[in-house]
Formats: sequence, structure tokens, C-alpha cells
Amino acid sequence: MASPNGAATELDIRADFPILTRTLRGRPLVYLDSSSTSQKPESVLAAIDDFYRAHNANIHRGVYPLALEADALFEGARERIAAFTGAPTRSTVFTSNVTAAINLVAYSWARTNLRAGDAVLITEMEHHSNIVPWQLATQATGAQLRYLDVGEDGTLSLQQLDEELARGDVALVALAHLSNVLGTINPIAEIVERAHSAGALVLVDGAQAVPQIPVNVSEIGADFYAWTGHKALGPTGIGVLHADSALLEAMPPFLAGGDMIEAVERQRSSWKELPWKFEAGTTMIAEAVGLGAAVDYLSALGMERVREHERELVAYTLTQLGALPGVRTYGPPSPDDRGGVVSFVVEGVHPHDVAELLGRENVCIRASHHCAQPLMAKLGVAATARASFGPYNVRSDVDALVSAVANAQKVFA
Amino acid sequence: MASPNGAATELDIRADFPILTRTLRGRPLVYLDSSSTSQKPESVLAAIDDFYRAHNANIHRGVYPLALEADALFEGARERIAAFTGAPTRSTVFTSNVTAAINLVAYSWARTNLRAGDAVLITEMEHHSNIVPWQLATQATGAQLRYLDVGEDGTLSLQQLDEELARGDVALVALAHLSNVLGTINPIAEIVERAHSAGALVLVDGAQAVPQIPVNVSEIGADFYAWTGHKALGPTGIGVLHADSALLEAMPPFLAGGDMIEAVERQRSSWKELPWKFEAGTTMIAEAVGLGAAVDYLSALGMERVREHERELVAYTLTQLGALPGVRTYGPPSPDDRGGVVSFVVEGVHPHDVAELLGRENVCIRASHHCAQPLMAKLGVAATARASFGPYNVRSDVDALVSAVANAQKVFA
Amino acid sequence: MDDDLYRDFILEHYKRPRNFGELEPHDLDAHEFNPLCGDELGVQIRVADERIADLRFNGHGCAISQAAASIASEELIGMAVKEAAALDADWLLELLGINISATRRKCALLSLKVLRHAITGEGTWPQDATQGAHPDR
Amino acid sequence: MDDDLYRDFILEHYKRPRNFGELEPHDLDAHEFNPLCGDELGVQIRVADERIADLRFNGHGCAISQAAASIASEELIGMAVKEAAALDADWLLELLGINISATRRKCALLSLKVLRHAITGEGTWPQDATQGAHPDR
Ligand SMILES: Cc1ncc(COP(=O)(O)O)c(C=O)c1O
Ligand SMILES: Cc1ncc(COP(=O)(O)O)c(C=O)c1O
Repeated sequence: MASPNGAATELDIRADFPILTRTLRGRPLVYLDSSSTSQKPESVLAAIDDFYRAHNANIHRGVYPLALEADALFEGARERIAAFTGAPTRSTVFTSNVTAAINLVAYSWARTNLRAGDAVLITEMEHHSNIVPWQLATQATGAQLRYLDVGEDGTLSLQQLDEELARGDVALVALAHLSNVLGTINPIAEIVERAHSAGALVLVDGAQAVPQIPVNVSEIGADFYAWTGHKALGPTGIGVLHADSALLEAMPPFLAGGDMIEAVERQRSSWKELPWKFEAGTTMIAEAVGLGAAVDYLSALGMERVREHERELVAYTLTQLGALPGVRTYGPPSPDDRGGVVSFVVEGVHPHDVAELLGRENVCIRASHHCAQPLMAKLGVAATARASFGPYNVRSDVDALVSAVANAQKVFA
Repeated sequence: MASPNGAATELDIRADFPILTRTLRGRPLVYLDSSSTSQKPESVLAAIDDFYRAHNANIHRGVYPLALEADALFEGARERIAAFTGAPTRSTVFTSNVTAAINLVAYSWARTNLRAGDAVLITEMEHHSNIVPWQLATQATGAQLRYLDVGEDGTLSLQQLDEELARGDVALVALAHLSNVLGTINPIAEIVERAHSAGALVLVDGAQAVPQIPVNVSEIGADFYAWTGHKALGPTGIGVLHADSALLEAMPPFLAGGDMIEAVERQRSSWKELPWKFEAGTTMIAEAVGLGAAVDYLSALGMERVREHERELVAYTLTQLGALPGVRTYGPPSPDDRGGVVSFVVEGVHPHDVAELLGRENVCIRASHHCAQPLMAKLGVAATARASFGPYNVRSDVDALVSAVANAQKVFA
Repeated sequence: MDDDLYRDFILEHYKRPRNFGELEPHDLDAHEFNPLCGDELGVQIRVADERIADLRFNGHGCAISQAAASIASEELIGMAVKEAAALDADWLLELLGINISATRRKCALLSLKVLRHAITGEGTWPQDATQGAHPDR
Repeated sequence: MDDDLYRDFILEHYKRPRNFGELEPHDLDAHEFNPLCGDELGVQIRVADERIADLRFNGHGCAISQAAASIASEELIGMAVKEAAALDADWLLELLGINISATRRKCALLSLKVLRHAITGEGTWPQDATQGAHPDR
């Protein structure tokens, strides 16, 4: 496993995150649930607060100075957010979270394009948000929903992908860039290339990837790339859909109403240009401003550094946790192939009880099916415990985790 | 018109709204665009900030202390928000804005219940957000979309309503509680009763009503009542749908994904209980907490007082603005029949130019079709200027408006 | 309060649950999930004279859910079916005698949910668990 | 800068717009909306020798949109059609010579949009106006 010599990349940024000073009965907060939601730096809180305090107005409408400021802050945030992931501004749409972004595609694209005889191909490692929309869309259209297996080592098989594509019926491949349970980083550009060669579109769920590894949407070349603000140091209530603009142009609107129209007559309407055609009603203005500050923060840190930092934390965790008898970890063995997520089970102690006992030491992990029940079924468990990292985590967080797990084992001994 | 003796109800709350101290070249901010979006009191900003700073975690999932705090803050906010509008908590669903709430009904209810031969009845005073979703839903189902007229005095005719209902095909009546252009307060309980007697369901767009007048959803008895946070002193990114719980139980889910499921198998899923069945993915957590603080603030003010305050401001505005030659106002003549919204046109000066010139004096009004193009067509204009009020407005704001309009007239004289 | 949750009484029932397994033949049965973690609990009931003559739980779950089912089973056997159908969250929480956070309450109440399902045909959460989360309740 | 927008030059064109009305017969025409306010602008063009031989705008709108159309019309008559199709936002904004906020820029550029529509069959906003809002640009 990787070298434990992680001190070199330890990021000195804890002071930027106000919540990290919170204690529970004298114990410091050991927050290891960033895959569920991330903590926010001061600069994000300040951006949101400043928006409401000094620039708040509705956008795209007003001609008074405050409204022009709000417009500039909102659309300026969109530009920086698009640039952060290497995507064109014009085809960068805001939604309320990544789930809503995937649903947008499942309603607007899938329900108008899928036919009986078509297939949607997903994987066994998907989050429910990238499963259930496809169950409903395939049921509505008579298309098939098929799964790529997850192998023993927590990876997908490109050979199976090719076999599935060779059946000639795959209209869409939808998969996670980075698994929220196994940590697996899928070879996404490779998958996109093969899918495209077979005439299939690709939707990538980048919810875990964007906060953890450098992502360039244009290089990846997927038709749809979706992610979510609150996991990327940003606020709740905002998600992002990058898409091929020709596809977006051809798709009917999804949510309809104010601001996404060009003109409304009594019986019919026409739509605004991209990206606004897909943003109905007053959108998440302060949230976009907050997410803009979040990507500024991540850009300043450098996603390469964030990636390296988390890689080393995972390497250390795999070593330390793996050394406890009765603890089993999941996912690819090498930290090079995975993001900052470590799922594990403790023999004789249910994950819920592990998380509850850790919580008493203010060590925050998640115990759950992680919204990935088909994967749990494959792994043969109902749930796992999961520790996941943000750029603010440090090695002593891992030490606290390992010691708390050992304590939990004692209670159940 | 009403007595100009408004001083008695002038609310002394301007210090609660930080943005009101902003000046433009020495001129104070005269914010008269609250129907577009409201300003936020300090307590709302503090609630959002405090959530991220001290309690941020994902909800419904974690068993560690921080997650329990986030759960309690989020679901506690839902309870207070439901109580504020007199609705059951269990059938109070969060959406990203009122537009999304109406779309939820247009997809989940309308597309599964409307048939060719059915009609959806809306009115000429609807906002695009309560028009376009019904255009698309009726087109998708073969149902008809019909309009109730708006009379000369800016009101609906109950007789025409009865005639429409008597045709026997109306499945749904969808209308605004309070018009964002005319200010008209529709006799909503009466309309619901008549519609129900005729076997039609009712959806009420309460976007303007909830911030302006006392609203008790249970007394109104509509099947769906939707509103939006950012117009009610709350944050952007959150809307509310109150609905009949039996209807919600029977409706299929709309957005699908994490958190709204009970169990996910490879080909099918089952849904969580209400209200969570309709909340997919990580929802607007901080936004709910912020909106909770907003309704607390409004409750403490008392909606009766807010209503009376705005009634008097409107009375004063109608008198003062009406005294300017060449200015025409729209909507019901009596301030008793209308909310805190005054649309007007100035002879010889396009509304855009009015708003632009007012903006230079830091008087913020909106010039637009106000997302109500069918109403504009009816009124025979492309756009109007509109001044709208929040509880923080005072009579001197109206004075500034009137003087700025007079100045604009001089420029174009 | 903290050590309450995992005191010996609970751990003992978790490790050696009473009345677990299959009951054949049986008159009533049901199966339920805890959506939080995917835990499953089934129940099979034999009825005689409108009373629960015998009962078995089966499935898998955390210490709380397993211990709650085990502890409840001892009370349920012999109880009138009608009475069992009317049991509420408080009954079970008092029986456990421990402090349970809102999130974990579903773990404890899963046994009651599956019991109701078996008797009434409808698996509704006992009131308390659907009330969202109130750590301090 | 402030008084720029409504200086006499603009107001004069607004009150007495040049080349407004109908042009019959014409070779090219189009009609466009400003989504912000519902303002409408139409154009009718007569072509001779691949040049704009004559042109009329019609519709209604604010001072900026009307003046912009009026001022542009004086330049457009006589221009090669091909050249007219390639005109960009900067051309018009320079012609107006005033400072226009991002939101109002659509008002000014509506005349260019409808012109493009008439000539190319597609009504796209001149680049600048679709770039969101940058008050300081
Ligand atoms: C009556 C009415 N309905 C709907 C809306 C749309 O609200 P939102 O943009 O928050 O979805 C508005 C506000 O613009 C409104 O005034
Ligand atoms: C891989 C993946 N996809 C989708 C989601 C859903 O994200 P959200 O809840 O923000 O919609 C998550 C997070 O829970 C995730 O990890």
C-alpha cells in the first residue's frame, strides 16, 4: 500500500473552516463524512452573507443598480463554475442538486428519445440518484435497464462494457465518475470513447469526483456531466449540469415557468436561449454565488494537491484500519485507483452501532447503504460504515477513527 | 381611497434589514421590488450562517451528534413553516421554488390524471409559472387549457367560473391567490368551494399571498397550495408545496433518487412516506433553516399587521401616483381588495425608461411583463412599471417614487 | 445516559436474541425494511383464541433493532392480537428503557412496524418515528 | 456617464424615429421579441444589387430600442447585405456612443437581432447580449 509519508502534503487549511472548532464534551470534531456533505470555508459563508446583505435582488429582470450587481454576481459565478470544470458557460445549467440534474436528463432527454428495444446501461456501483431516474424512464418508455458488474476489486470491466455495447441497443451509459462507497475512480474518458464509438450517449455522475480529483468536462467528452454543490465546499440547494449544447438545444424544456421563456401566448410558448431554457423560476441565486466562492477556494488550493492529499489519507487509513483484526475494507486495493472514501465493516458490530459509538467520541462517519442498495446486495451486506475525506482532514483524524473503532470493538467483545 | 393616516401602522423594523443601509452616490436605497424578491432580515442571515458554521451535516442519515442537530434544525423548520401557513407537516414538501412546486403537480398529478376531454382552467392574471406548466401538461395529455377573464377592475368573475365549471370537464382550477401585477386578492376560499362542488381540484399559487396577507391553507382547503421562500423574507433556492395528503399518497414520485426511497432493487423501488417521497437527493437544508427563521420573523411581526401596513402604503401610493398627470395605475380601485403591488404606466415614457431613470435615484422598481404576458396582452401593453412593497417599506419610499417618476417625465417632456 | 444504549441488557439480547427463527406453520407474517440502512426484519405469528400463541422474528440488523425485537417478543407471546395491534412507540421505548436518538428510533421501532404489518396488513411506522428528527425527544 | 443614456440625440431619435413604418413590397422581413419586457421589433427590407436599397423598422419599445433602430437604419440603407449580416454588437454600441447596462443591452441589440433574422433566417442575439450580465463591460 502507499507510503505513509503524508506529512508533505498535509494542507494547512483547518482554520478556514469555522465548524472544525466545534467540540463535543471537550472532544474535537473529527468530521469524516464529506462524501455525504462537505464542510464550508469561511469564504463561502462570507459570499452568501454578503450577497444577501449588500446585493440581493432578483436576476435577469431589473434595470436598477442592485439588480445589475445581482446579475453580475450570479452569471459571473456561472462562468467561474463552468471554467473550474472546463465546460462552456452556455451549456452549464444550475439545478437544485445532482439528483435534479440527472432527473432533468431522464425526463427531457430520455422520455423523448428512448424507445422499446433501447437499453440504458448503468453499473452496480451507482448511487440511487443514478438508478431510480433510469428505472422510471425505462419503465415509461419500454426501454431496458441493464447493469455492468462490479468486480471483486471494486472495478468495472471494460470487456463487459464492450460486450454490452456490442448488443447494439445501448442508447445511454450512465455511471459515476467516482464511487461514493468503494472510492473507485472509473476510467471515464475511456468509457466515453467506447460508448460513443458504439453510438451511445454518456451521462456521468460527478458528485464525488468534482470535489476530489481534477475534472475537465471537455476532455472527458461526456454528453452530460452532473455534480452537486454541497459536496464541493458549496452550499446546499444547488447542482450543476454540463451538457452538449446541441443536445440541450434539441431537448424540450423540463421545468417550465418564469424566466425560461422567450414569449408566452395563451396556448403556447417559446424558450429562451441556453442555459436559461432549463432554469425555471427564480433560481438559486445566493447558492450560485456561494458555489462560485467554493470553486475559487478549490482552484486556489489546486485540485491536484487536493487529490494528492486525499490519496495519502486513504493510503494511511487503509493501512491503519486494515491492521485492526476483524475489520474489512472495500474497494480497489491501491490508493492510486480510488478517491477519499473508505467503506468498512467490523466483524460482530453492525455499522449502525459502529457509527453510534464513534459519534460519542465526536468521530463522524456514516453507517448506511449509502444510497447504493444494489451495490450492497452485490457485496452481500445491508450496510457498511464509511469514512470519507475533505481537504480539511488530517492524519490525526484517521488516528481518532482507528482508536474509536477499536473502542467499539471492546464494547461488543 | 383609503385614509392617508398610515403613521399608526408604520412598522419600525428597517434596522433589521442590513441591505437598507446601502446607498448609491449618497442616495438611500428605496427598494420597491419585493414582489420580485424580498430583502432578508438579519435573523435569516444569522440562521443560515449559523447552520453552516456550527451544525452542517447531511440529514436523515447520520447518527453522529452533528447530523442529529442538522436533522432537528431541518425538520423543525418544516414544522414551523407548515404551522405558519396552517398546513400539516406531513404534506408540506420542499421544492426549489414555487415554479418547481407547480411543475411537481403538473408532472406527477396532471400527467397521470388528465385525459383528452378534460380541461385545466387558469386565469388571465397568472404568472408564467402557473401557465406554461399547464400548457405542457395539457399538450401532453390532450386536455384543454382555458382561461378565466380578468375584468376591467382587475378581478375575476365568479359567474364565469360557474359557467366554466358547469361545462363539466374541468379537472383542475389553477390560479394565483394574489396577482403579482394587479395586486388583486382573489376570493380563494369561495373559488375552492365552487370548484370542489363541481368535482374539480384546485391549485393555488400563493407566491405573492404568503408574504403579504394572513394565509391559512387548511381553511382555504385547496388541494395544492404552493409558495416560494425568497419572496417571504427567506433565502433563494426553496419553495413549498402544501397538498392534500391523500392526493400525495396516490401520486407517483416526481424527482427520483436518493433519500426519497424506501428500498431500491435492480429493476424497481419503493418510496418513503410523506413528505419525503417528493424530496429527492440532498435537499435545501440551509435554505429550510433560513426560511424557518423568516416565518418566525413574520409570525413575530404578525401577518395582520404586515397586511395592514401594506394596505396603507398602497392606498397612499394610489393617491400620490394617481395625482401625477399622465400616470395610469392598474388593478382594483380599493386598497382593501389588493396587496402591496402597484403597476402603472407613464404616458410617453416606456416602462424600461421609467425604471432606468428611477434606478439612477436608487429607487428600485421593476419594468417588465412581470412574467404575465397573457395579462399584458389583455391590458393592451407590452410591459408596465411596478412598485411593490415589503414590511420594511415606509411612506417616504413612496414619496421618493413619486418624485422620481415626476423627474422621469421631465426628461421625456 | 450515553452508556444506556449499549448496556449489558441490550447487548445480551443482541447476541442471543429470543424467539428468532422460523415458525411453521404460522397464521400471520410480514417483512419490513429500515430505509436508513437496509436492515430487514420479518415476523411469523401463530394465533390461537385471538391471542399470539407463538411468534418468531427473523432478519438482520443492528444491536438496537435486534434487541428490541427480542425484548418485544417476550412480551408479545400470549398477548391478545387486538392489543398487540394497538401497541405504540412509547410501549416499546419504555420496554427498552434506554435513550434513543431520533434517527436510531427507526431501528427500535422496526419490530413494531413489522408486527403491525403482520396483523393489520399495513406496515406503518409507529407515530413517533415518522415525526422527523428530534434528538431531544 | 449617467446622462449619456438619455441625451438629446437618443431622445430625438426616440421621439421622431427615422425609417419607421411599412415597406411594401419588400424582399426580406422578420419579427423579434425582447424577452425582458415583451417589446417587439419588426423589419422589412428591399434589396437591389445585393445592397439594402430601403428598410423600415416597426414595432414598439423603449427609448433605447427605438433610438437604436432609428440610428441603425440610417447606416443600413445602402449597405451591402452581406456586410449587414456580419455586423456585431460593438458596431451598434459604438454607433449609439452611450453606456448601456448589460440588461438594457438587449434593448439596443434587438434591432440587430431582427436584422440578422431577416437576412439569415435565424434570430440569434449578437454575441454580447447572451453573455449574461456584466454591468461593467
Ligand atoms: C404569482 C407568482 N407566481 C409565481 C412566481 C414565480 O416564483 P419563483 O420564481 O420563486 O418560482 C412569482 C414570482 O415571480 C409570482 O409572483
Ligand atoms: C455518487 C453520488 N451520486 C449522487 C449523489 C446525490 O447527490 P445529491 O444528494 O446532492 O443530489 C451522491 C451523494 O449523495 C453521490 O455520492
